Parts: sequence; C-alpha cells; structure tokens
Amino acid sequence: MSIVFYVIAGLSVAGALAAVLLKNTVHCALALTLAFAGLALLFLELDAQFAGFAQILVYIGAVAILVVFAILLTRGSETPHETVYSRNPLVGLVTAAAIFAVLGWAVLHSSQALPGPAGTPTAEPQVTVMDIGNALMGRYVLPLEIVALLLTAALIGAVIVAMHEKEAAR
Amino acid sequence: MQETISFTPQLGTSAITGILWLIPAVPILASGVIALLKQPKRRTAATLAIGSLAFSLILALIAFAHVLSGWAHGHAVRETLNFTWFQFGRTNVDLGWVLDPLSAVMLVMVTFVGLLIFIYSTGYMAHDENYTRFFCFLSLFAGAMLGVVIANSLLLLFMFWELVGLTSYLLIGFWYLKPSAAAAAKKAFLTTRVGDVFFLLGIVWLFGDTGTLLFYNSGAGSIESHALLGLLIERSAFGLSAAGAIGLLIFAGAAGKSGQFPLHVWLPDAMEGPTPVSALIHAATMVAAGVYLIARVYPLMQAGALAGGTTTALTVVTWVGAFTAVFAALIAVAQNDIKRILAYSTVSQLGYMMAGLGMGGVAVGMFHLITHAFFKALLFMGAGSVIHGCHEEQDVRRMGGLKSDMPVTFITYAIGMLALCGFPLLFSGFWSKDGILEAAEHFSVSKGPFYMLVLGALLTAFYMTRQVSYVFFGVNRGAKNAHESPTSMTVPLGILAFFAIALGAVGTPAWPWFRSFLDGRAATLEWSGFSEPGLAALMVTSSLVVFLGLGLGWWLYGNRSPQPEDPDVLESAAPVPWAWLRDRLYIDEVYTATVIAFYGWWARVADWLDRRVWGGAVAVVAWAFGLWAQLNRFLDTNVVDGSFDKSCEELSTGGGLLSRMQSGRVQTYLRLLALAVVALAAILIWSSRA
Amino acid sequence: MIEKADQVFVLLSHWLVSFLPSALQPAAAVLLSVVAIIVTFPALFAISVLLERKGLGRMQNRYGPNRVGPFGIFQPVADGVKALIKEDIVPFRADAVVHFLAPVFLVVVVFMGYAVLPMGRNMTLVNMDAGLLFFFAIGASTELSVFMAGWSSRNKYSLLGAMRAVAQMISYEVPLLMSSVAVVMITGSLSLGKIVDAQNRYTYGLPHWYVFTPWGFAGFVLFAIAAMAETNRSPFDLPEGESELVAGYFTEYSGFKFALFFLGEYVGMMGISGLAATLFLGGWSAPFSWLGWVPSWFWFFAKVMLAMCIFIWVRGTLPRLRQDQLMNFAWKFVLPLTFLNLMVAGLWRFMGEGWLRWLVCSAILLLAYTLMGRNGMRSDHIGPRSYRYAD
Amino acid sequence: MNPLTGYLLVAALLFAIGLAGALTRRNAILVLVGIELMLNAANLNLIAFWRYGPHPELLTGMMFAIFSIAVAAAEAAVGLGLVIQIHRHAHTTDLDAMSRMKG
Repeated sequence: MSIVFYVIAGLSVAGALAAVLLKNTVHCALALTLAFAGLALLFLELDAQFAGFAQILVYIGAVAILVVFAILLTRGSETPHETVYSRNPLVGLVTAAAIFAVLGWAVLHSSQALPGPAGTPTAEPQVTVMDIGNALMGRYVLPLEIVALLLTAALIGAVIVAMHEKEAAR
Repeated sequence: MQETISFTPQLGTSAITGILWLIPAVPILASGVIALLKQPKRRTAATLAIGSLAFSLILALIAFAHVLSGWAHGHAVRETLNFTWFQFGRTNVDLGWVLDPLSAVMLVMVTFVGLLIFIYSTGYMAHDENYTRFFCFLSLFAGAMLGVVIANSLLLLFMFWELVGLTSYLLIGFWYLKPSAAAAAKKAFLTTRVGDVFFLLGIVWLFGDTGTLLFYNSGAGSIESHALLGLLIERSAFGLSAAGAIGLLIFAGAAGKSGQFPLHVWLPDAMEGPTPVSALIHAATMVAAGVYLIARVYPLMQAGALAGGTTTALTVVTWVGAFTAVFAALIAVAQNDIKRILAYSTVSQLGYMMAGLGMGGVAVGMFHLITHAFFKALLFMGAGSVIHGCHEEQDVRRMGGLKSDMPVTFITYAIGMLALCGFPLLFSGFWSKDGILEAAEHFSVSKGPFYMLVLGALLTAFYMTRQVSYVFFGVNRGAKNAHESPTSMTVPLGILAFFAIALGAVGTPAWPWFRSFLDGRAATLEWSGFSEPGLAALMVTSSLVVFLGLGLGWWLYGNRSPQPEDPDVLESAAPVPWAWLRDRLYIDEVYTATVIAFYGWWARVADWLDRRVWGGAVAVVAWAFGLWAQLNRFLDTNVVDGSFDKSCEELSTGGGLLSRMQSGRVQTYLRLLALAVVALAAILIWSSRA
Repeated sequence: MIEKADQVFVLLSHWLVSFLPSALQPAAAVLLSVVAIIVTFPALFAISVLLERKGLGRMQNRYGPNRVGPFGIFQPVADGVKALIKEDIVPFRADAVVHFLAPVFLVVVVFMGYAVLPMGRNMTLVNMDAGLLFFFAIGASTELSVFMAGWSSRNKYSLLGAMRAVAQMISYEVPLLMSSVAVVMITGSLSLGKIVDAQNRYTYGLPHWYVFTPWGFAGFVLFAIAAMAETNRSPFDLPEGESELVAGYFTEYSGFKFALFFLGEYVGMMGISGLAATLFLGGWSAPFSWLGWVPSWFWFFAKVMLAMCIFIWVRGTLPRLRQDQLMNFAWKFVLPLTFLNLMVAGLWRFMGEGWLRWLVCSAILLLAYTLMGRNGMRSDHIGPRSYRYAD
Repeated sequence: MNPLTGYLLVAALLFAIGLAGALTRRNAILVLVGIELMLNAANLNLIAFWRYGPHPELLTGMMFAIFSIAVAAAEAAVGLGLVIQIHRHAHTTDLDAMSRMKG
C-alpha cells in the first residue's frame, strides 16, 4: 500500500467525518466536497480516470452545489443554537459502528479469498475513454437508456416538486 | 352498315368506373358538411349543395360519354366494380357498382334535374329559416338516389333505397310544425315500409338461392343467366318459379316507392312538403326509383319468358300499372289542390311506366320515365312558382287569369302540360306514351291494359286542361297581385321546358335511338319506322284521344271562372261519383277501417297482455326476490356483520400495538433497517464460516 | 532550425532536467512546467488587464492608464504592488477560514485547468486520455469557491452575487459542455491533443479547423457565449454588477485576496479561451499551411490573446442582461441550440463527404436559429420580471 | 496487506460514517449528505473490485459505478427538491419535527 493511498484515504475519511460532525451546515457541505474530492482521487489512484473525473464533475460540480443551495434556501446556513443531533443519537452511532464492525469483519475475514495475490496490485488495466464509450454504446446500452430516462424523470420531478405553487407566489 | 358491328358485352372496368362511387359520395359528403354548418350560413350551404351536385353531374356526363363512345364502337358497355363487404362462413357479401347504359342515362337525368331543382330551391326557399337544413337533406337525398342508381348489388341498392326513404321522410316532414306535414311524412314512411318488407323478403330469398346479390359479376351475378336458370328450376307457391316470386316481391317494394295502386296513398299527402321536394322526389327521382328497380332486375322478371311471350311477374306488373294509371287519373279529375292534381297525375304516369315495363320492356318504360321526369319536374316547379306568386295559395279555384301575371311560368307550364297530355308529334310525352301504347297493343295476354291506358290518356288530357284553365285563364279569384317568380326559379323552368320538347327526338319510331342505346343495338334512322303496321293508326288514335280530352276540358272549364264556393261543373252533373272521386275513392278510409283498425285492436290486446299477464308475472317474481332480499338482510346483519365487526376490532387493537413502532421519524426506520442489515450480514458470514 | 524554434521550451526543460538524477527527472519535469505555467499566465494576465483598461478607455473616448511608464505600460505592476501592500480586511462576522480559503481554492483550481491544454507541439503538461473531461471537472469546482467567497463574507450583496454567479455558472455549464461534446463526437476522443491533431490538416493550404464547418461554427459561437457567462464577463456580469451589488461575491475582499480573485478571473478566461482555441480554432496549428514555420506555441498564445481581445471588445459593446433574461436565454435558446448542434454534428459525421452535408447542416442550423430567435426570444416571451416591487 | 482490502476498509469506514450521519443528524439535508456518502462508499467498492477483479477489461464495476453516480445525481436532485418543498410547508428541516406520518 502506497503512502499516497493512506494520505488520500485519510483526507477523504477526514472530510467525511467533518461533513457528519461539524455544527455549521455549510461547513458540513464544504467538508463533504472534500470527501468527494478524496474519493475522486481514490478513483484516479485505482486507474479509473473517467470515473474519477465524472465523480468530480457530478459530485463537486453539481451535488455539492445543490446541497449548498438547499441549505441556503432552507435558511439552514446559520448555526443552530440547540443540538444538531436528533434525539438519542447514540442508537444511531451504535448501529453505524455495528455496520462498520460487520463489514470490516467481513472484509478481513475474506481477505484471503480475495482475488489477486496479497500485496501486489494486478497489472493496471489499459482502458481508454474510447473503450468506455464503446461499452456504453454496446454492452451497456440498455442501462444507459434507462438511466437517461431516469435522469429526465428526476429532472422534471425535481422541478415540479421544488416549483413555487402559483397561488403561493401571488 | 352498322349491323355488321357486333355488340359484344364489354366487361372490364375503366377509370371512370373506378371513381363512379364519387358521384353519390360527394353530395352525401356535402350534406354532412352542411349539417355541421351554423344556421345563418345559408349561402355556403346552397353553394356546397349545388357545387357537389354539379360535380356529380360532370362525372355523370363523363360516364355517359364513356358509355356512349363504347356504344358507338359497338360494345354494350357494362362495367362493374365489385368488392367484398364482409364474410361469414364461406359466403361473402359483395357490394359494387355498375356502369351500363341504364345507369348512365339515369345518372345524367337525376343529376341534371336535381341540379335544376337545387337552383330553383334557392329561390323558392329563400325566406325559410331552416334553409341550411333543407339543403343538407336535399343533397343527402340526391346522394342516396344516385347510390340507388349506380348500385350493382341488391343489398347496396337496398341500403340506398332505405336512405332515400329516410330522406323523403325528412323532406316531406320538413315543415314538421305543420301537423299535416308530420302526419304525411309518417304516412309516406310507413306505407313505403310495407313495400320494403316484401322487397327485403325478396332480397333474402334471392340471396338464399343464388348466394350472391350482385347483379352482374361477369357471369356469376344473381340476375345473369346461370343464376336465373337455378331460379327457374325451383318451384314456389301458386306454380310460380322462384324467379317470378322474387320478382313479385321486389315489385312490391317498387310499388311502395312508386306509389302503385295499393300503396299509392302516401304520394298525394307527400305534397305537404316544400314544392321543390315534390318536384325532386315525387316527380323526377324517388318515385322513379321503383321503376328503375324493375328495369334493373328486368332479367329476373323476364326469366323464363318465351320469345314474344311474357311471365307472370310481368303480367302482374302490367295490370297493376295499367290499373293505377286509370285509377289515379280518375281521382285527379276531382282534385282542387294544384299539387294534389299533379301528384295523382304522377301516380298515373308511374302506372304508365310500370305498364310500359311490363309490356314493352326496359326501354319503353325508361323512356317514359326520363321524359316524365323532365316535364313533371317542370310542372311541379311551375306549380311551385304559381304557389309562390299567389302567396302560398294552393287551391286552383282561388287562382285564375295568371297567364298575364306570370307569363314565363304560364308558357313553360303550358309546355309541360302539353307534354304530359302527349300532344302529338311535338312533345316528348307523346312519343314516350306512344311507345307504351304500342307495346300495349301488341301485348299478348290481353287487350285490357291497352284500353285502360287509352282511357288514362284521355283523362290525363282532361284534368290537365281543367287545371290549366282554372289556374291561368279566366279572371283572378282571390290571390291578388300575383307576381312572377325570381329568375333563379324561372330559368330552370325554361331549361326543363326545352328538354320537355326536345327529348322526344331521341325516341321516335323513326329513330329509336334511346331504345337501341339501352338494348345495345345500333340506332338507324329509317322513316319506314313510321310505316310499321298499325303504328300510324295507333298514333292517330292516341292523338284523337288527346284532342278529345283537351277539347272536353276546354269546353267544360275553359274561360268560365266559377267562384270557389259554387260546385264544380261535373259535380253538379253527377254528384255521387264526383264525391267519390273527390274523396279519393275512400282508399284511405278503407285503410283506416281495415288495416289501421286492426292494428289498433291488436295494440289494445297487446296492451292488455302487457298489463295483466306479463305484468303479473313480473310482479310475482319481484315479490319473490324481495322476500329473498329480506332473508339475506337478516343474515347479513346478524351473522356476517357480527363476525366481521369482531375481527375488525381484533385487527384495530393489533394495529394499535404495531403503530406504536411507527414513530413517524425517518431515522428510527433507518436505524431498524441498518440493524436488520447488520443481522443479515452477520448471519451470512456465520453461514459462510461454517 | 525551425524545429528548434518550435520545440524551444521542450528542449529547454529537457536540458534543465538533465542536470538532476534520473530518479527525480519526471517529477522535476512536471514541476518545471508547472512553474512555467504559473509564471507565464500571470504575465499574460497583466498584459491583458492593461489591454482591457486601455481598450475600454478607447471605446469610451478616453485614454486608458497612461501615467505609469511609457503609455502607462507599467500600470499592472503598480496595481500589483498596490494590491500586495494594501491592508487585508476580514469582516468581523465573516467565517474567517472559508473567507481565506475561497480565493486560494479558486486560483488553484483555475491553474489546474491548464494541465491538459496543449500549448504547442509536445507542450502538454499531462496528456491524459480524458483531458476535456478533466478540464470541465475542474472548471465545475470554481463555482464552489465563488460560493464560499460569497457566503463566508456574511454580506447580503456578496451572498446575492454568489447565488447569482453559481446559478448562472450552472446554467451555462451545460451548453458549454454540450457544444464541446460535438467536437468530441467528430474527433472520437476526449484527449485535447488528439483533437488538435485532428484539426492540424490542410487542403489547398487551408486548415481543417472545426470552426470552418457549419456545426463547428455554431458550436464555437455557442461555446463563446457560454464561456462569457461561465467567466461572469459582461454582458453576463450580473454577479458583480456594480450598480446592483457593490462588487458581487468579492465585495468584502481587499488587498491580496482581491488580487487573487482578479487573477483567478482572468486566468480562468484565458484557460477557457485556450480551450476554445483548442476545440474549434485548431489549437496550436497554423492558420495556413505555408505559415507552418512559425512556432506552434506562438499560434496558441496568439489565439488566446485574440480571444481575450474579443472578450474585451464584447464587454465594451454590450449592455448587461437582466437575471430572468439571462436564465431564459440559457435554457430556452442556447441549450436547445446546442442540442440541435449535437444532432447536426452527428448528421455531418454520417452524411459522408460532399457538398450536400454542408448545405443540409447549414440550412438546419440557420433555420433553427431564425425560428428560435423569432419565437423564443421575443421580448414579450421573456416572461414577467422575476422580482416584485415593494408595495 | 492486500490493496483491495485497504480500499474495502476505507469504503466500509466511509459507509459507516455516512450511515452515522444519516442516523444522527436532525437536519434533513445532512441526512441526505450522509446518504450521498454511503453511495460514494459503494462506488469505491465497485471501482476497487473492478480494478482488482479478474476481468477488468469487461469494465463491469466501472460501468456500475458510473451508472450509480448518475443515479445518485438524480437522487440528490429529487431529495433536495423534496426537502425544500417540505421546508416551504413546515418551515423546518428538522426531521424530528416531521413525524406527521406516524401511525
């Protein structure tokens, strides 16, 4: 495991923690972008160039901005005075911890069964954007279409949901 | 030498046949469009109707020209276009249309006269509020009539036939606010139905026997030799061949439409409709439909006739026709309503046509049909113009001296009247009637029809003279300041008058163009045609008869202008028969006393049955069900509901328990979900461990 | 000799790097080029600022800066010094960290964009396969810094400006991307290097630049419009509309941070100009085959500066849009046209050689432009103003 | 240790953090943020498996990740739209206050 990996992993985990723990909502959003960036870097580290850039484009360029907008539109930007956690958050924490325990246990438990000899990363696959495009248009064309439909529906739905009711606007 | 040209029946279809269906379709379409128009769009409506019919006229002329050229090249053109409408089992019902001399001539006549009448109506109906509706009906009627003409399938013909009946009902009852008009419409509808029932029976029978209703289908048609043979072999009641029986059934339908004797009663009453309608339906086209039908199925009627001989069916047709001719003419003598007189004369002329068909064959009857269509339309429109000029006055006794007030109408009317009387040599009516008389003279069965027709001719001349002298001569009684009609009405009169004279030229014995055209023979002009044995004598006789009728009429009515109150000349002479004639020989009364009375009685019986018998049964059943319902109700309330309520209570208590968990907080649910995931994953791993 | 002139920078870096141990050489080469970029573009920034001020001055019938140095050519230096020595004011209620991070983030991100631009033959820092995507991904994250700046200043003008800027950037990012996707479709690659190579061909001495095709021209125009909006340049400079919001999202900035924002804006402009040049104007390729002897990097920078001049010209010419007009224009005119242009590009690709495709494609585009311009953009179709009077 | 294991662990950690956020924050938007984090963790898993899987040339994991990114974008848009709408009606984004649907 390279040092780069640890750095990036630490970065993203830190970002994620901050996004979850900080009091100020906007800070949370910004930290979230940090986490996203870290993840994108992880993708690049995994030679998934296209996915990494897509990650940046979609998450930092769009989702983070959306979140920020939502925060501002819901007047959530100023730090609330009472607690930012819902009632009995411990249960949630315990649950999350349990999930992590189970997952980590599973990973470690099955690490021998994982493909690839331990320690040595397999040869990095040579995939160009062209390959991805071909795959998208060839093998995965149906999912692509479906996703396109889904996105369209989501677009319309989001607009309708967030639209001002006319009588409210008057 | 035209005889050398062999008249081979030519069957294939040409372009014009392909689009023949447009001829009826366009007016029907136009009527549909007009029906959608708003009331005040009068001009549009009239333009549409006239334009569509003019289009049909052009097409009809093209078709006629096609047939004519074929004929000139020595082919008896008969082009059909058939298609399967639907199919059940292995028999399929075919429809189609045919273009042969008969339909071609008829097409031209109907479209031409119809067009003139349309134009005339624009003037006549100018002040009517339902102008658009009128033209909607008119063009629908025209379309239906043209459909009847081109139909090559008895079924298709019957459809259009019924459509014609419907439109005539609508048009007769056009002023439905007048109770008399409504009644007349109903009467016309029902009376023609009586005929149509028989007609339908005939159709079914024909279909059952021949398996097809197409007239001509290149040898497989129902009235072509092959099918006819089968029909001839089959025997039916009274020693009739099936062909004869079917022919008679169809004739019943024709009689209904053409107002032959037993079913003529509706036609005079139909005069309640607007005059153009009377002219169109009850002079030119619809009543001719019956005659045309007979002409169309003529092979069927004629089937089994030996050379020069005749068949039962034709004999019946002849007798009915001849009788109707005389009978209606008699009644016409004693009528005072200008249109009624014309109506009865129409009935009698139709009788002539039937008789002509029965004795002389298609050409004779059809020729009279065509000429009659022209001059009778002329007469009706002239009468309409008179009525229009006299402010809706219809009683001839309240008119008079109009020849100076409305000269155009007078001249044209006179021409029409002379044509109807069959004034020698000059007028078309003479030639057509002459043909019929000639045929009657050679009729093999009996001389009866001949004498009856001659008598009819006499009466025709007589009553027409009476009417004309009542209307146009003498001094004006009532109906002050009569005025000439607008040009939109007089111009058609002129045109029709021209044809009333000119048409005679194509049917003279010297040059029987029309007949040979219909029969598919070459027409030759040979003056020897006049010198056939007996022909000259016949012509002289009929001329004398006509002169006699005219003179008698003039002597009795000419220039003396009796007041409406004082009795008619003949009435004072012979009151009783006059009363009989005036009251139309009590035919209607007879129907009222017999048929209608019977139906009334039967209706009462049915009513009684309904109330007492069936009603009682229904009541009993209803009561039983009520009882059963009571029982069910008891069961429901005490048995079913009880248990249901209990279970519901159980459920709601259980639900209450469950709903405690539903805190409504998303995160609670999420937590449960996550825990479930944990549990699942743990289980999986454990199992994989083991 | 010509090759030497062309590759002069490449050779230079090789030569410099060659002094180092071979283990460090790759990293050193990269570092060197980064430094080169970081040095070059601020210089260009200074030049273009001067150019803008003088050019605008001419357009407005006045001399631009003409005091510092001959014809005031040292004005940028003076500005820079002033910005550096000015006091750095941070509002009391401001969110200090974010307030500080915003300009830094902006500048960093903006410079990152240059990593993939081919500035000349073999003069691409990282010639990556998805270069275009990278550029857009980076460009997308500038919005964040703008937002950070606006929000952290705790100032309603800043916040409004930031919101406007972000909304506008998001709206115009879509047409920007779509209009360049047409190029990608034709070239069949996301790598900017390949795109330039595809355009670096000549017939009769004329280049195969994409701007000389119907779809390419339309795409270029749309791209230019979107780019102006993306960089908040006039006529789309609502986010920093002086008349409405003092200076938009960097109202509360002063001194060096302000300078950074300024730098960021111009460097961003140059970056996007460079991208436009690469996509449509054939990157570093010469306009005529017989000009091939001129070094490639010269052409690239010439094109970039030309684009800058166009930016300045437009700014001096056009008035500012209203917010709702801006949005309508983006979503109802530019975006549909870009989509149409995409399809036309596909058509072009599949209609094969021949004059017919020129005819058809131009006809479609012209028709669409006229129709939409007539119907979509008529003033009574702009819709009601998005704000209401205080009644 | 196996690089894949490392990635998987990071992914698991991110997932757990996201879940914790989703479970404990009371601001609806931050709950969405947590969910986004979880999605990203899943993506990381996919990519990692693609990278170290037997058949990277089939691009299965990569495709899956790309699609899930697209879907996540849609999900975020709709979710935030809903939050805004709720805020418009209830004037709060506090999840504890939104318990109208309780049984």
